[in-house]
Amino acid sequence: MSATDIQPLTAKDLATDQDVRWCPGCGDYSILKQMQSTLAEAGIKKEDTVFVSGIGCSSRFPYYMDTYGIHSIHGRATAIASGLKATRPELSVWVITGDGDALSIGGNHLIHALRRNFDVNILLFNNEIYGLTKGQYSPTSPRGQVTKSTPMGSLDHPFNPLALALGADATFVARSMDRDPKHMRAILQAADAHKGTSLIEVYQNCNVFNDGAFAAFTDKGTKASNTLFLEEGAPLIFGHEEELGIRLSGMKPEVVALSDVSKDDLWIHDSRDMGKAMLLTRMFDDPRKESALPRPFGVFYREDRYLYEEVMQEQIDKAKAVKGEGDLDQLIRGGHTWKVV
Amino acid sequence: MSATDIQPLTAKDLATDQDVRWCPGCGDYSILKQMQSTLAEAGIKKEDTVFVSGIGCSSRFPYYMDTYGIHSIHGRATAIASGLKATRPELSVWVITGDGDALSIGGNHLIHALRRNFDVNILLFNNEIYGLTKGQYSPTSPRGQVTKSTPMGSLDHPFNPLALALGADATFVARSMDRDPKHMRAILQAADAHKGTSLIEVYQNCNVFNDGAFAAFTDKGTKASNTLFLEEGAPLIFGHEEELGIRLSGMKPEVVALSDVSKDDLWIHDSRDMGKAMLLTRMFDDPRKESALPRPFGVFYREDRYLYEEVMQEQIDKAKAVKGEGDLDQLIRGGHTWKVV
Amino acid sequence: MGIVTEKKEDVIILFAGDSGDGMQLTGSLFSNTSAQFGNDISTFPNFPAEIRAPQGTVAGVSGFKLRFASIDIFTPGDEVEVMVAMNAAALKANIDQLKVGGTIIANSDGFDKKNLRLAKYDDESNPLLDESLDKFHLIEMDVTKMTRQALVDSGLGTKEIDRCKNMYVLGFLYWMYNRKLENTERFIREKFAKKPDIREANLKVLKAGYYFGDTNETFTTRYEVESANLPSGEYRSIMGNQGTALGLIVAAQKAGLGLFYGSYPITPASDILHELARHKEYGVKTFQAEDEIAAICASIGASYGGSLGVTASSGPGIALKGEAIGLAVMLELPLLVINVQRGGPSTGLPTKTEQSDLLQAMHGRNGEAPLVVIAPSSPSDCFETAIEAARISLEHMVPVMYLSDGFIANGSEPWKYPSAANIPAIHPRFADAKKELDGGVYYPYRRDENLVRSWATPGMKDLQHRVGGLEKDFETGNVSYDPENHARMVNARKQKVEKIADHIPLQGFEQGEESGELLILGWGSTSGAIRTAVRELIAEGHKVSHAQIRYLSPFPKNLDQVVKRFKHVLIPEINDGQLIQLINAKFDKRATPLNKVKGMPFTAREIKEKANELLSK
Amino acid sequence: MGIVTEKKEDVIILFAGDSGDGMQLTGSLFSNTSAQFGNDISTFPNFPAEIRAPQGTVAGVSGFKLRFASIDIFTPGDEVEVMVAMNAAALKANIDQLKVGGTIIANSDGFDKKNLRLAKYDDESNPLLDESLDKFHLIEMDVTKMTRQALVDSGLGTKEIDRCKNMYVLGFLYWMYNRKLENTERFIREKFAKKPDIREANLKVLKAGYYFGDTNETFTTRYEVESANLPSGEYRSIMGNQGTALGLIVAAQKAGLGLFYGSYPITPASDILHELARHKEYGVKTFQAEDEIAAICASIGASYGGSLGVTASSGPGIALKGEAIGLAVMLELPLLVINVQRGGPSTGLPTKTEQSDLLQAMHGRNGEAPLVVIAPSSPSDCFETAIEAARISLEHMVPVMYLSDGFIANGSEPWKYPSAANIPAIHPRFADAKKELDGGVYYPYRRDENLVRSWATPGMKDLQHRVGGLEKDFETGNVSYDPENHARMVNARKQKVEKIADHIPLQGFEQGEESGELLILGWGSTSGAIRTAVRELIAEGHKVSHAQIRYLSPFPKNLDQVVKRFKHVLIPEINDGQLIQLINAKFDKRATPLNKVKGMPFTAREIKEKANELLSK
Ligand SMILES: Cc1ncc(C[n+]2csc(CCOP(=O)(O)OP(=O)(O)O)c2C)c(N)n1
Ligand SMILES: Cc1ncc(C[n+]2csc(CCOP(=O)(O)OP(=O)(O)O)c2C)c(N)n1
Ligand code: SF4
Ligand code: SF4
Ligand SMILES: [Mg+2]
Ligand SMILES: [Mg+2]
Repeated sequence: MSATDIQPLTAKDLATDQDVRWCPGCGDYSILKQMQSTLAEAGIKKEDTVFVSGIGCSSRFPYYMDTYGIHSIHGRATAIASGLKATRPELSVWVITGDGDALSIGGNHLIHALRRNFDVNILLFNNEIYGLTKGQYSPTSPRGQVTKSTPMGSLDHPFNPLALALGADATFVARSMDRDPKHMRAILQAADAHKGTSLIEVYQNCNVFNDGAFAAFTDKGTKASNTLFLEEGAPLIFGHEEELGIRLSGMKPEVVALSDVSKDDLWIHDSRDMGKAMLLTRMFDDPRKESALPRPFGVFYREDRYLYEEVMQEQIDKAKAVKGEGDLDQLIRGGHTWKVV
Repeated sequence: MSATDIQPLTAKDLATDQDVRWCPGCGDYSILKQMQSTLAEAGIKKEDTVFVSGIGCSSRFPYYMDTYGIHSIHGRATAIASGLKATRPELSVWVITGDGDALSIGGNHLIHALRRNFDVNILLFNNEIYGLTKGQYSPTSPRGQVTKSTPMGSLDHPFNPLALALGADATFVARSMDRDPKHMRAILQAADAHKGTSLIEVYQNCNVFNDGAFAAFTDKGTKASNTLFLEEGAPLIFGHEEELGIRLSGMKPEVVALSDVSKDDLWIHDSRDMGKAMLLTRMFDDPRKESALPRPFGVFYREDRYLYEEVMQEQIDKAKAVKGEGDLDQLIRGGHTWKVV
Repeated sequence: MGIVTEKKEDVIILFAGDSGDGMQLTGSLFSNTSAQFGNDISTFPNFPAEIRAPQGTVAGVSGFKLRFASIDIFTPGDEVEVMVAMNAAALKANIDQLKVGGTIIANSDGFDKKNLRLAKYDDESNPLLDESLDKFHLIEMDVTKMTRQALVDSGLGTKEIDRCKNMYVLGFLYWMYNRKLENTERFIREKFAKKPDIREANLKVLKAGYYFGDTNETFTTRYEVESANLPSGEYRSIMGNQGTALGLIVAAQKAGLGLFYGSYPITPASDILHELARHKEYGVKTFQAEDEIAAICASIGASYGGSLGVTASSGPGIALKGEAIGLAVMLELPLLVINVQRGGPSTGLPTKTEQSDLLQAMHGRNGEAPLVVIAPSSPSDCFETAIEAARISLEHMVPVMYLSDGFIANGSEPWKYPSAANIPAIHPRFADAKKELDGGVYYPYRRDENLVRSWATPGMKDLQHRVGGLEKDFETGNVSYDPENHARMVNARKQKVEKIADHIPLQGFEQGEESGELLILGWGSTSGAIRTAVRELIAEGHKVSHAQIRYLSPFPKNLDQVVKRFKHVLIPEINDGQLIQLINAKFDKRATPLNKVKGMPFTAREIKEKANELLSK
Repeated sequence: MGIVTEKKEDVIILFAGDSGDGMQLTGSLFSNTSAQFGNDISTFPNFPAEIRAPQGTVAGVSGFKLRFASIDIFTPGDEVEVMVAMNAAALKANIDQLKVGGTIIANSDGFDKKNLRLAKYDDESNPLLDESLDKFHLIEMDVTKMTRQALVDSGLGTKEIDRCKNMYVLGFLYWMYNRKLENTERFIREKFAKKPDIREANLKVLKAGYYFGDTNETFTTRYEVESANLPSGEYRSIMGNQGTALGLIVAAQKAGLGLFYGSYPITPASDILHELARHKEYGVKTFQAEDEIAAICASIGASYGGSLGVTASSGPGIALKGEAIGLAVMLELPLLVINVQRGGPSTGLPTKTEQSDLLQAMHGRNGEAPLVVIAPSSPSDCFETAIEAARISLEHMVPVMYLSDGFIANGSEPWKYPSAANIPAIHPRFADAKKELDGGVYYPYRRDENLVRSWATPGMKDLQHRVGGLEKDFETGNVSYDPENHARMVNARKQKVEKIADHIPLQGFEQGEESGELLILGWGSTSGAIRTAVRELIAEGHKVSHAQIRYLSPFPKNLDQVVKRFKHVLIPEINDGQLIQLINAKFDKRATPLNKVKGMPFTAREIKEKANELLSK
C-alpha cells in the first residue's frame, strides 16, 4: 500500500482485453511478461507510451499492451517510430520487431534508425525463422537450415545482427534471451535508461517451426558453458563453476581456466570500448563446434550521442530566435511584391 | 602488334558512341577511364561483361561501356545483379552505384548482397552528396553539411560505409579515390581477382555540388599526411617523408614517429584479420581535427567464402544426381493418380 | 435388423476441429479415396489466421470442406450435409453452414467444461445436451475414449494415442459412405514406414472406427455416392498453387530456358515457392530475397540474363513491386508477376480470399505502363494459365501479371492431367546477330510485326547494348528526351500489348447460347460458382449464358460483341466492382455488378438469386 | 533618325543559352520587372535532364520562356516572338518554336567553329551566315566582346567578366521593351552587396546593353506592352512548388498543428522540400528519409502523433508508396501524399511534365483502398489546393493524394495573394475523452455522421488504443476476421470518401454557359491552355464551356449533370487517357479524348483544333 492514493501500476494493468494469440509454449509470452513488469515497475504513464511493430508473430505484441500502439506493415516500424519520435520527443517509444521484419525487409530502416539515434528502444525477437508465414528461413537462420522454402538447406550466410548494428553506428547494443526473465528485465531497464536508439536482440524460441534453436544457450545443462554474461567493469567469466574466463591475446579472445590464469589478466568488460564491442559481437561460434567461444549476453556497447529529435528541435528554436516566430502574412508575401491599382 | 591476328583490346574499344554527360571536371571521368583501361588490360570479353547500375550521376556509367548493361532503378542494382549472377555464373558482373543509391534507398540490398557473396564487384562512388538531384545531403555527408535540403546544416550522423560493410559480413572491402589513377587500377584488379562480392568505396569529387569534399586526401599539399596506403604484409607508414607510422596500443591505433619507433613495432597490415580490419574502418577522423589519424586506402579486408551462385548450382546438381534429370510427365503426374474409365 | 443403403448424388462433409486435430489430413485422405473411387470432388480448406491460435478456441478452429459427387461439380458447394465437430469450438464456428436436417458427428469428449468455456458457450450450456441442435441429426461418440480403448496395449503414450483420433472418425465415415480402406491404409503404411508402432496404431484405429459403424446397432443407414461419369483418363488431384508451380516448370522447359523464381514469403503465395523449391532436379532456381522489391529485381536480372524470370506475392507484397514492374515494362523483357490475391486493403485478411487487385494490376505504377493481365479460373486451370502467361511473356517480350487468389490457390479438384508431349513448345524472341546486325550495329528496340523487340542476352557476341528506365530511342534504345520519340514509344508499348489480342483465343462461353437474356461474365476464381448457378438456370429454362474472362488485358477481340448480344450482363466479383469498371469504361453496354467482400467465395445461390432478380426485370 | 515605339498586347520571349549562361536568372529578372510594371505574366523554364550536360551541346541548353501581356493570359503561350540565342546549340534547340517573322538576338561569339561543331551543325555551316534564318529578323551582337570592353578596367578576370554577359542582353531587351532598370539594379545591389566589384560590373554591363540600343543606329523600333488590367491588389510572383509549400505551412497553422514533411529527394518534387526547409521558424519539421517508403511511414508516424503528416515524391517514388498508402487508408489517419507528376513510365523523363499518374492515384495499392484525389490547376492554385487537401484530410481522417505536375511546379505567374486572416481555420477531428468514453471504454473506430472516426493521439489519457493494417472491428478497432465486419468496413471506408462530396463545392465553369455544344473538361495543369482556347472559341461565337475538375475523388456531386448538358465533351490530358476512363466508367455520357504524351504541356492551338473538329460534326 503506497501512502498516496494513486495505486502503483502493476503488470496486470498493462494487459489488454485481447486474448494473447501466440502458440502455447512460444517464447514471446515470457518477453511480454518481462516488458509488462518492467514498465509497471518503472511506473510509466500508459498514455505516454507507444509500441510500434511491423508484421510477424512478434509484431502482435502491441495488441497486448494497454498503451498506444501501431501494428504497422512489414519492416517499417522503425521508420514509423522515427516520425513519431521526431514530432513527439516526450513520448516513450518502443519498437517490436522480428528477425525477418527487422533484418530482411526492414534492414534499411533499421540501420538508418541506428545511425540517426532517435531515443527509441528496439526489441528484436530473433527466432531464426519466419514464424507467422509458417516457417521459412530468415536472415539469421544458420546456413544449411532445412525449412519450407529450403528443403535442401538454406544457402545464405546469415547476418550477425549485433555486428551489423555496430557497423551502422548504433549507440546501444545488447543481447538477452526469453528463458532468462531476470536478465531480460535488467536489459530492458538499461535500454530504457539509455538516451538514444537501443537495439536489444532477444533470443526467442519458436517452438513450432524452429524449436530449440537456442537450446545450447538456454538449457540448464549447457547454458553455463555456452554463455557469457557481461557485467560492466567485471572480468569475462563463465562455466558451471565460473571456472573459465576470456583473455585477449592481441586481438583474439581465448578461453582460459581460472586455475592457471588470474582474474586480473582477463578481459574486463567495458561497454564504451567500440573495439572490444566489435570483438564481442564476433564471438559468434556455433556452440556445437569444438572449442567454441561462449556466446555473450548483456550490454555489448553504449555511447553518448546527440538525439536526432533534439537537434531537430534546436534548429527550429534557433530559426525562431533569429527570424522571430513565423508570421503567416510575411510568409505568403515573400520577398518581392507589387501593387496593381 | 600481337602475333595473333586478334588485336589486343584497348580502352577505346570499351567506349560507346554516347557522349559522356558528366559535368566538366567531375571525378566520374577518371573512374571511367581507369575501368576501361583495367578491363582492356585484363583482356575481357565485352559480351561476357555486364554493368548494372541504379540511378544517379554515377549510375550513368553503363552507357559509356561497350559491354552489356542495365541502368536500372534507384537502389536496386545489387538486387538485379544477384538474379543475373545466380543464373549466369560465368559472366563478369559489375555494379556501379552512388552513396545515395547504395547506402540510402539501396542500403538493404547492399548489405544482403554482401552477406550472400555472389561473385560481383560493387563500385560505390562516394561524393557525399546527391549529385543528380542537384545537391541534397547523403548518408555519407558529414553532420552539419549545408545543402539544398539542409539550409541550417544536416542533422544525421553519417554512415561509415566500410564499417557497415564489415558489419554485414562482406568478404572484400576496399577504398580508393578518383584522383589516384594508379591506385584505382590496382584496386579494381584486386576486386576483380577476388572470388566473392567486392565492395570498393571510391572517394569521388562532385565539383558542382560538393567540391573539395576529399581535398584533404587528394590535394598534393595534404595528401601524404592525411592518407595511409595499405600494403599487404607491410607496416602502416605515411607522411611526406614516410616519417610516420601507426602502432597498436592494445586496441587503439596511435601515430608514432619512425624516428622514435622501429618499423618492426608498427601495425603490420593483414587484410585477413577481421579484428584489425574493423579498427581500420574506424580510422575515420575528420582530417581537420587535431591529431587526426590518417584515412586508410587500399584493401581493408578479404575472406574466402563459398559463392552463392555455386552452392545454388550444387543443390541442383545434387537433386539431379539423386532424383535424376527431371521428367516432365513424372512432374505432372505427381504422387497419386487414378484412372477413370 | 437390416441396414439400408441410400444412394446420393452429391455430399458435402466438413471436417472441423482444433488446429492440432489433423482435420486437414483427414479431409484430404477422404478426398483421395473418393476421387480414386471415381467421384468428382472439390475441396476448400479454411485455416485460422494465427499460426496456432489458443487450443479449444473458435479462433483456433481448422476446417476442411469436402464435396464429392456422382455428378460433375465445380465448387466445394454451399450448405454442409455432414459435419464432424471434434470440439465445441469447431461446432460453434461452423454450425450455421450445416443445412437443416444435416448430420453432426460430435466428439463428446471435446464438449467438456473446459472446451465449452474456451468456445465461449454462455454459462457453459452444452449444445449436445440442450435443444439447440434439434433441427439436426446428432451422432455423439467419445472418440478419445474409444481411440484409447483401441490402443490400450499399443504401448504408446497418451499423447501419441490421442493423435490417432482423427483416424477413428475417418474410419467411421468410410463405413458410412461405403468406402474401401485400402487407399488410406496404403498411405499410412508409406507415411509411417519408419515408425511401425505408430503405423499399426493408426491402422488399428482406422479399422476400429469402421467396425464401430458395422457393430453399433444405432446406425441403420449407409450411403452410396456412385462414381461420376467424368471423361475417362488419368486423373490426379491438384491444388491451385501447385498447378501454378508445375505450370511454370513446364513452361520454362518448353521454352528451353532456366526458371528463376525470386520471391519473398507471404500468405497465400508462399506455397508456390515451397513447391518449386522441391523440384531442383528440373533446374529450378528459387531465391528467397530480402523483400519483394529485391525479389522482382532479381527476377528482372535473371530475365535480362536469358532465364524465365518469375516473381510472386500477395496483398501488400504486390503493391511494393509497382516501381520495378514499371522498369520491366520499359525494358520490354519477359517477366511473370504472380499475385495470389487475398483480403485487403493493407495487411487486410491474409488467409481470406479476394479479387480486389485487378485495377492495381492495370494501373498500379507511375506513367503509362500497360502490361498483360491473365487470371486462372480453377485449381487445375492454374497449370494451363501459368504456361499461357509464360508463353505470352516470352514471345511478346512483355511483363505479365497473373491473378490467382486464395480460394483456388488452396482449393483442390481432380485433374485429368495432360501428357507433356502434347503441350506446345514456346518460342522466345531471341536475337540473332546474323539477322539483327544492321551495318554492324545492333538496334535493341527495333520491333517485328507484333511490335516485339528482340532479346539479346549477355554472351551473345556483337550484340552488347544498354537498357534502362529512362525513355529510349525508338530504335537504338539510347536515352532520348525527344518529345516525338516519347509519344511514339508510349504508343508502341501500348500497341504491343493490344496486338497480343491477335494471338489469344476469342472469348468463348462456358455454357449457354451466344445471345440471350442474361450473360454472367466472370473472371478468375468465380468460375465454379457461376457455372453451377448457370447450369441450374438453364435447366430452369432461362436464356442465360456464362463467359469467364481469362485474358483481362488485352481483352479478347470479340468481347465487345459478346456483351452486346445480351439484354443483361451480370458481373459477379469478390471485390467492390473492378472488372465492371473496365467493361463500362470500354464498352457502351452497361453491366450490373454483384459484389461480395467478405473474404469468402460466392455461393451458387447468391449468384442465382441476383440472376433471377435481373431475369424478372 | 527617329525611333518608333510600337504597342504590343502580348509578347513571348525565350532566353536560351548554355546551362552556364544564367538564362534562368535573366528570364526571372525580366519577369519581375514586367510583373512589377503591371503586365500579366506566365513563365516556363526548361532545363536539361543532365546536371551539366557538355557545354555548347544541344543537350546542355537551358531555356526560360517568358510571356508578358497587357491582356490577361493563362499560359506561357505557344509561338515565340523573340528568341535570345547565346550560342549555336541554343538556336538549334529552339528555332522551331520561333514564329515566322520573329526576332533572333544571337550572340555571334557563340557561333564560332567550336560552338558550331558542338551543336552538330553539319559541315559546320553557320546559320548566321547562310540563308536558313531568312524568314526571321536576325539581330547579331558580339555580347562577349562588348561585355569585355565594358569591363576592361574593372580589374576582374575574364571568367568573372564573362559571367556578366547575360546582363548585357537583359539591358538591351529592357531598352527594346521600354523597361526601367531600377528593379534589376536593386536586385543586383542586394545580391552582390558583399562583392562590390562584381556588383559594379553587373550594373555597368546592364547599362551598357541598354545604351547599346539607344546609341546603335540600326534599331529603329522599340515596343511597349502596357500594363494589363489585373484586378487591383497586392501581387507577388509564385511558382507551383513554392505555392504548395506555403499552403502546407499555412494549413498546419490554421489547424493548430505541427507540420511534418517526410520526403526523399526526386525531380521535380524536391523543391518543395527545399522550400519548407527554409521556414523552420514556422515550426516545420522536414525529414529527408532513406527512401520513399521510410518517408511516408515517418509521416504516418507523425500523423499518429498528432501532426499534419505530409510526404511527397514524383514518378517512381510514388509507386513505392503504394503499400504504405494502403496502411494509411486502413488506419484512417490524416495524411497528404503529394505527387508532382513527371514523364513516365519508370524513370521516364524526369524533367518533363505529364499527367499520367491519375489512375495510379485511384488504384495503385492492394485491395479496396479508396482515398481522396485532388489536383491544383496553376502555380498560384497550388497554394489554395494544398490548404484544401489538408482540410479534407484532417477533418475527414483520410489520406489525400495531391496531383501536381512538372509544368505548374516549375512555372510561375503573378499571384494576388490573400491575407492570412481571410483563410478559414481547419478543425481536426480530435478525440475528447469526455465525449468519446463509453462506459470507460474508448471505441477508436466509431464514426460520426460523416463516417469519420476520432483522432486520439498519444498523451490523451484513457484513450490508449491499438491500430493496425489487419482488418478491424467496426467499433473497437480490434483485429476482426469476421466476414460481415469486413464487408461493413470496406463499405464504410468507401462511403466516408463519397460523403466528402457533401463538403466540397459543386463543379462550376471557368467560362461559358451551363449547357451547349461542347464542354472542354480538364483537370490539373491543362487549365491555362484550355482557358485560352475556350476564350477564343467563345469569341468566335461557339457555344463552348470550360470546366476544370479539382476534386477527382470523390467527384463533385453535380458532375454527372454538368457533362449531360453538352452535345460533346472533350477531355484533354497530358497522358494517354485517364480521367476519361473514370468519366466513361461512371457516367453514361461518352466523352472524346485529346491526349498528348510528349513531356510537354498543351498549346491552346492544339486544343482549339480538336474543339473545332468536334464543333464541325
Ligand atoms: C510486405 C509484406 N511482405 C511479406 C509479408 C508476409 N510476412 C509476414 S510476417 C513475415 C516474416 C515474419 O518473420 P519475423 O519477422 O522473424 O517474425 P516472427 O513471425 O518470426 O516473429 C512475412 C514474410 C507481409 N505481411 N507483408
Ligand atoms: C525511386 C526513386 N527515388 C528517387 C529518385 C531521385 N534520385 C535519383 S538519383 C538520386 C540520388 C543520387 O545520389 P547518389 O546515389 O549519391 O548518386 P550521384 O548522383 O551522387 O552520383 C535520387 C534521390 C529516383 N530516381 N528514383
Ligand atoms: S509460430 Fe513460433 S513464433 Fe509464432 S507464435 Fe508460434 S511459436 Fe511463437
Ligand atoms: S553533379 Fe557532381 S557528380 Fe554529378 S556529374 Fe556533375 S560533378 Fe559529377
Ligand atoms: Mg522470426
Ligand atoms: Mg552521391
